[in-house]
Amino acid sequence: MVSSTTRRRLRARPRALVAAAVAAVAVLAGCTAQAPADGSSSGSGTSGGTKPLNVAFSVAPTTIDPASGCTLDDARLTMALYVQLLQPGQTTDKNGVPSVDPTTADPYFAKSYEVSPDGLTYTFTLQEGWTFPSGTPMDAEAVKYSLDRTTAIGGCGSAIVNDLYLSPTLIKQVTAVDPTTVTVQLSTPDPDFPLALATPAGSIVDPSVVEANGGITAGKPNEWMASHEAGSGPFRLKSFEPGTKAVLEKDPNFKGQPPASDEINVSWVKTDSAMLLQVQNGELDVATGLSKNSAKSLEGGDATQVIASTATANMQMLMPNDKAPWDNAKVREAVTYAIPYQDILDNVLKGYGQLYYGPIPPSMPGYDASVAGPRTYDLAKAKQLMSEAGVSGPVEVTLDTISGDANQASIATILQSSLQQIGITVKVNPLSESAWGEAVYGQKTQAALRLDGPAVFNAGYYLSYDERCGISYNTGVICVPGNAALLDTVRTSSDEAARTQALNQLQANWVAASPKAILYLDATAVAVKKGTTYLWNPITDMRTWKAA
Amino acid sequence: MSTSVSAPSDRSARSDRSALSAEGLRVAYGDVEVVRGVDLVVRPGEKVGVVGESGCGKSTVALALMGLLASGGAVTGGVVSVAGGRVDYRDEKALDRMRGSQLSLVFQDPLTSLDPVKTIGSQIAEALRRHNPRMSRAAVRARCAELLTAVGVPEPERRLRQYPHEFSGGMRQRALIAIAVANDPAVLIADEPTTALDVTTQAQVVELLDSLVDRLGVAVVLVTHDIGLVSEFCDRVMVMYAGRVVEEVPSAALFDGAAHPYTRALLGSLPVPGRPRSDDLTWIPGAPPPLAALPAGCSFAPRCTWAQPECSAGQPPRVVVPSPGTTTGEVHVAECRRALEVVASSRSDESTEGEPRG
Amino acid sequence: MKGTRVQAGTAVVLLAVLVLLAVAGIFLRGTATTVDVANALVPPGPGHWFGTDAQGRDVFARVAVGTSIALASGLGAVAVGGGLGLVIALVCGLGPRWLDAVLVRLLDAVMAFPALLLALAVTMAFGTGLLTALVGVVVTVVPVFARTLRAEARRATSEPFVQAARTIGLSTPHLAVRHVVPYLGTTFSVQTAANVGNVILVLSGLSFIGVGAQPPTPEWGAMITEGLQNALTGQWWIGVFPGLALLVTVVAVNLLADSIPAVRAARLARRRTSRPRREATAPAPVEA
Amino acid sequence: MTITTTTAGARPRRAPALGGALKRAATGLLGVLMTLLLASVVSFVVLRAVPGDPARLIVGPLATPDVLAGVRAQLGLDDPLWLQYLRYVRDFATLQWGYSYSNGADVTAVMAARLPATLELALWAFLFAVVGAVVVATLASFRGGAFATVAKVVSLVGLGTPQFWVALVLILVLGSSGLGVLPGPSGRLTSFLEPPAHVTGLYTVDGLLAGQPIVFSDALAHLALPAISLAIIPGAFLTRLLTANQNDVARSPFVTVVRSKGVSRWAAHRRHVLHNALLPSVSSAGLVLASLITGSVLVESVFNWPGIGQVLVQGIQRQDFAVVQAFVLLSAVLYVAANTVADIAVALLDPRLRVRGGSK
Amino acid sequence: MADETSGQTSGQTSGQAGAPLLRVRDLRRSYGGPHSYAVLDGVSFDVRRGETVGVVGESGCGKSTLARALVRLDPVDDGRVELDGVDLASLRGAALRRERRRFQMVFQDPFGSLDPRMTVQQLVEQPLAVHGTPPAERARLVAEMLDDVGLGGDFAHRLPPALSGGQRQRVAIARALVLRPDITVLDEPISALDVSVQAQVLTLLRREQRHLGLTYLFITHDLAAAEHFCDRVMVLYLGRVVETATSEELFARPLHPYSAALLSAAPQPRGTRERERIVLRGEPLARRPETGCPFASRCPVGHDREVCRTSTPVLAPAEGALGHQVACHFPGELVAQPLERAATA
Repeated sequence: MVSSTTRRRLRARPRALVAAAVAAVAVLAGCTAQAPADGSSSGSGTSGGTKPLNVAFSVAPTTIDPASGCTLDDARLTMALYVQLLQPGQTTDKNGVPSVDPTTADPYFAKSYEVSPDGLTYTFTLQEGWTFPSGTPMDAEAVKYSLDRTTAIGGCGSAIVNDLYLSPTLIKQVTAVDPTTVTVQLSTPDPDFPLALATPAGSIVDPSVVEANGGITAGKPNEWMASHEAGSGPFRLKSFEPGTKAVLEKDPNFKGQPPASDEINVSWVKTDSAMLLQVQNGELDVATGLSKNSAKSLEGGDATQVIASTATANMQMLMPNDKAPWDNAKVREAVTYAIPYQDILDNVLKGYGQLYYGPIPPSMPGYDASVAGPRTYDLAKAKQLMSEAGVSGPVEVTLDTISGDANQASIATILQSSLQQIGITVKVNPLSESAWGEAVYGQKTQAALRLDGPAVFNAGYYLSYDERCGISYNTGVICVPGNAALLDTVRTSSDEAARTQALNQLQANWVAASPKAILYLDATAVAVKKGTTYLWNPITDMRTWKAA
Repeated sequence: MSTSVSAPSDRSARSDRSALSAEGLRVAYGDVEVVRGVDLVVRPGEKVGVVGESGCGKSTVALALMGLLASGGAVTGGVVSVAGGRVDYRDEKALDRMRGSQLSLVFQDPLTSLDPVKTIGSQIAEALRRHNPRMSRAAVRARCAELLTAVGVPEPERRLRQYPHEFSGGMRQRALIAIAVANDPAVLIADEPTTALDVTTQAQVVELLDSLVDRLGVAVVLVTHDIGLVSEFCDRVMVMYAGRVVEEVPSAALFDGAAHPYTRALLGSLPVPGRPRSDDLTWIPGAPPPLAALPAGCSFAPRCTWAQPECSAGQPPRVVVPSPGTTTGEVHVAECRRALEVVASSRSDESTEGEPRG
Repeated sequence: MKGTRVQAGTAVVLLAVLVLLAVAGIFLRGTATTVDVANALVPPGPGHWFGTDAQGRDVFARVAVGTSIALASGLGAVAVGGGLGLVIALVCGLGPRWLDAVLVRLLDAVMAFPALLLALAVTMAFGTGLLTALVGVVVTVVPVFARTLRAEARRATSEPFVQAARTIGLSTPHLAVRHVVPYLGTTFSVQTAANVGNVILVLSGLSFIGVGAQPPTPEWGAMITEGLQNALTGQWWIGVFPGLALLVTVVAVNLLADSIPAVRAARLARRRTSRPRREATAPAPVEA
Repeated sequence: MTITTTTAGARPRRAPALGGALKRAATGLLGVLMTLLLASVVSFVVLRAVPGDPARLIVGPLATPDVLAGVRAQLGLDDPLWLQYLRYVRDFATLQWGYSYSNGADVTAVMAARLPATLELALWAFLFAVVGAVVVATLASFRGGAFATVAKVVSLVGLGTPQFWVALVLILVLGSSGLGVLPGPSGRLTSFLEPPAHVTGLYTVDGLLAGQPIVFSDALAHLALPAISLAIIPGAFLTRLLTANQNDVARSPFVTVVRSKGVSRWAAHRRHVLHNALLPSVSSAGLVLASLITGSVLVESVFNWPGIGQVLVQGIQRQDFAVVQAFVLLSAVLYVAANTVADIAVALLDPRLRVRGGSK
Repeated sequence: MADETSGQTSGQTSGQAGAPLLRVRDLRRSYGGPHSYAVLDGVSFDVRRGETVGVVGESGCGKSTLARALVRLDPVDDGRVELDGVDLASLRGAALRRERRRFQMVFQDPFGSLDPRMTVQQLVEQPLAVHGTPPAERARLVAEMLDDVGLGGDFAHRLPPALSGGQRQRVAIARALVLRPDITVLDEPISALDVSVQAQVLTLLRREQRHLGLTYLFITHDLAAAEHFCDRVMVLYLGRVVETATSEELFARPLHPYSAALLSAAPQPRGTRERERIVLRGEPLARRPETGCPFASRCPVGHDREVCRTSTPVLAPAEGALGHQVACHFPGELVAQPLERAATA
């Protein structure tokens, strides 16, 4: 979503997948959400025979199985094809423009839910009378089947729906009490669990279809499901050519809120220029994944508007703190002052981004602007820090990037020439995605560029990686003293103030240690044909989209 | 024994009843003149041989007459008449009409002279249809079969449907002759027609040509390097050297009465059957001059044992040689100022004229 | 003849320009990777002849460095591949028949892959990058050389002069070195020139699909890929100039390859005409 | 006396027709098998030698070690290599080309879905190349002079053309951002048009079959630029080949013989030279196909053409080796098949090779 | 056969009777795998020291195959080739290469048989170098040899492309003869040359033979040249020797119908033809029939005779001249009818 060729795969961390943000820890603590499932404020008429909506994305899904999908790209169709127990909430800004509020979870297939006082048992009350297209009733058994399946497969879906508690898994047991009642028992209290359920990973699948097509094999993705739907959602998959296109057709039998469009043509356009051309030709209503350069060129056009939405993904340079020269904090700090942030933002991102410096992006609740403001480009200070660091002789660093990622290539080039100024010679080492993954997640890399975002949109989830010392997910090998204890408070405390304070302290500690270089917070530029009803959502949700 | 230059009027008089006549034919490839003024007259039913070593221009004469010089080559001078009509080598359409109907060609290599992917029948028919567009399909087929039979190919109906690769070398040459005589041409130009064939096959083809002359009255120009063949087959022999005809002699008089030192030397180098083995062969020293840089005067002078200083001074005269073998109307002309002396010496001493050094 | 001279002349002039460019590239190595984001996407003009790319790097400098990369890698890969191919060809041409049969089958099988795909397969097996792409390309070059040179070597063995050399008692290795290898000379040089072009094309193709040279290496294929990003937003120069350089290079070496046999023949003819002989009489192709 | 008596006469004439045909078939089959064997080894080695664990790629990065081990066992990755290889060959032969994790579908299904697009592109490119080459080469050979020079320049430049770059230039010049003559890289059809009813999968053909001239013309307009980009190299190659062939044939004595019958130069060229020159070029079908395959890999991604070339590039970028090896192996199979078909075609078309009984 | 021919060599032969220099026995060679057919079908003959033996026949008769087999350019399927008692057919590797200096060959094609990149000097010197002659002696021998063939001085440093056909063939002869081989196979040495040069090459060969006491096997299709140049002639037809005799004998009195036809078919200058031309039916077959006389199908004598088609005649002494052998059931039956001599005044 950052560039046409960028593909962010979830490795040790489900990044940028589910953006169910939590505004404040307190909001959710022990609460019971029961807002009506009205949700849609797009106000689109669903009168018969709407124009088909033409949508293009830059990166095709590797699977459309919600239990296996790891990336935003994998989840493009999920919200259209499947229902979940809960869905991200919506708000309306002061101008009346609706937007998604990923910090809340609204009812969807679950009309309501209750949490036991110990926070370990969630009881969901389901909608009645819903059925799968196959005729199988959509009931508690189906929910149990779906959640169990996701956990059993053990892929990305499991990690997300379990809010990254994997051993033991967060979901201890799912019980179908009666057709409309499901209880989920957790192995540890987790106030963010509803947010995890409001992700594609929490999708409900038709057990009869799954069983007819390979069933569940523990630890093994279902290959049939990767290219077929067993859905419960408002759209049916009329046709699907993996990697090329899909046609979604409104399911007239869907019992929930009907979608705005009758038919959606989804195509995957790998080539940026091709997508740009299609937008220019007016062939597309919504185009997601244009390069910043292409998006910029569309701005101010008569037919198209570019909607830039701040995402949660940030571009960072990993400086594994255990490896030379990064074991010297002064060197790390020097690097953070030697990067021409504004140049990168202006030239590489064409302004589609935001600068900051801290462990939590500004778009996430808990961000403390007073400590985590952007670093300034200060070459003199950087050089000063280098000399204070006492590093002698030329420093050589190999920077791993993902081959074929134009943005990374650009940034690497800029870093190369910037860091040269403070005596660090950067050798750019473009790797294939899997090789890059092995280097980064295997904690072998000396330096790497990485576009990173949280799967579940809250600070506790997001910080679980970097602020715990010595765990394998901690790709930056960051160990800021005291932060681990602060994180425990953030994740488990039910005291809002304590959480806020801990979070602020954590950010301050982090910024002082300069454990990695944060280059920018990415903004997604979506080209939308004027007049199209479009609602941005971190996870693509086409239910409200409608052609002009 | 009078020396006289043959008058042009003689030749024009003769050309009236000639099947083919060329006067002062000149051919050049780029700047290099490879045929330098060749006169050739062929009467109906006559067999004329053109002999010479490789590079003398004899094949070029054949192709030039047909108007089929390879690219880069052009007729630069001379007047050619076929069956009384003058040929304009710039008029492609007229040439196309002439070729195959009045003037035909039989080529050296029967292996490559037929289109390998077309049947023999269609290749003969092509010649017929070209000049008889209104001929019916059946008539064409019948005529093709007739032609094949005429050139001695058995089972013509089956053979017509076959492809060249299914024919042996001799058979292909017969098919080519059938193509050449399909439209009863006045003159058949045969360019080394037997060179690629074995001796016994060669004999067959020669017999065939002989019989065609007898039966059809076609005139034949036989271009070859084989003096034995020419002298046996032809009525008249033109010996070419460096792009010119140096001697024109009735074949009966060739062996004993050749008047040009080149002809004599050529004959002297032939191991003639019955010639005693103790009798060493003679040869011509040196090599033919490059056509791009011919010596002044007689081109053969530098290699000639008879050469005198004046030979290099100017073009040698055409000398009419009275020969005992000549009958009325036959001409013996040699382009050598000492032609008569040469003839005289050969008469007096059969074997040891102009002994070259070893 | 005249056409050949013009052709060879054009090839030499083009190659000379390219070599100059390549030499310039050696000095411009620094400039080619110097980022100047303030001057990004400047159109071609006096300051930047070929404009600048998205990072403000000078496209001319990058094309120049790309020239040295292309020429060096093209020649290098062909030298290695051609050498190996020559050895195989000699083994095939002069060795035992069964070995020839086996090797030819093997070569044929390798040649069943389009060069780009074979290079791709090999490159992927060794990991992406210019060096591994070169290995991949060498693999594709070997059978091309081996196959053509083998045919020539076989022809050589049936040439009377090689047979004559055998009848005087020359051993096979001597025969190979003294007579067969020189005989292969023309073919080898033609193949070399022709394959340099192919190799450069395949290398850029590999870079284009992302397994060859990686950015920021100023390899032409990689640059065209980068240029493609900006093609429709108006910055045509980023991709067009490297492609043009690539085209000119390949055409130049192909031209050269094309003229080698004719030039050789002409030289031979000149040598003959210097001492007038019968063979030199005239361009009379119709004579027997 | 220059009767050329070489050993040629002593060389065996053609063996009896049936035996010869059998032997040729046997040799051909052996070659095909060898090629396929090697192709399978190469693609197998590629799969196994590439860094990265296929099992890891399939289950995703978050899988636990047990899950990973399970998939490994299931894929047979723990078996000895030769066993894996045999299984792989069997799977390929039975069209089980594995699972493309990057497409979330079986490789066979992906290829089958994408093949028509590539076929259509290749078909038109082939048409453009052949027609263009025949016209240019015939003009060059027949007219010579400036035509020959132009043909030579065209073929030389064409052979040196990076297809993906030409694609770019064509888009810039002819595409909607340039002269606007033809649509740019926007797939096979304008998006508001429905693809025609699926018969062959080729939109141009299906469009005609369905009686939708608009679909046909739109599909053709979309095809034009990629097909031209793709046609340039094979077209240049064929131009060169055909020019050389025609020049060679035009020099053969039989053409002089044909002319000596009184046939005009053009008729002789058309009936005899062109015919003879075209025959041997049929056997270069394999090379043309190879260049079309290569071209499709390079051109499809520029034009966003949903063919198998694009799948390959994407497979490479995502390290989806099932796709890569299937493509590599498939292209080798296609190459071999094309060569075999070409051989058969030449044998049928060329009377010299045609098997005939009892001719002698 | 050997016994009958002994002492039959012409007067030029040094009279060392006894074992012949070259004994070829039952030489066989087949082409083409499963459908192979014999190109040489049991060829046996002797060559005495100092003599010139001609092998004549049309294309496909096996004469070139014979030449190549004798100098071991092609393998031999069966049979013996003894040169002074050493069986060349069984030699291999280094032993064969050592022996090669004793048998040399001059090829048909003077344009192809010289490496165009070697000077005349190098070409003629190479055989000596290969066989280990010291450099000083080499230079002397080469200079001598080149003088002998008339290519002294300036020629030594020329490259073959700068030479004419005749000159090249002389270089080829010099290269073969510089080793002083026991036997030299001349494979159509003059057929690619112009008439006026042929005589020069033949004369040179004959002079060198006298000078160095050489032995030649002369392969040719040119009957006149064979008659002129050879002491003894063998006629080959489809891989078999059908007739052999001294050249005077053979050309005066051919006994085999094929020989007779061959001689009569050769073009003869008007006035020299003495016999009616015999025109054979059909053309030479590519391969021998399974049974009977290989010539039967074309033979004017044997075409309709049962015995000719069922039984293969063997080479046997003929009546008349000693050493005249013929393989025919009806030798001498076909004799070209004498022609009335053309009137020459």
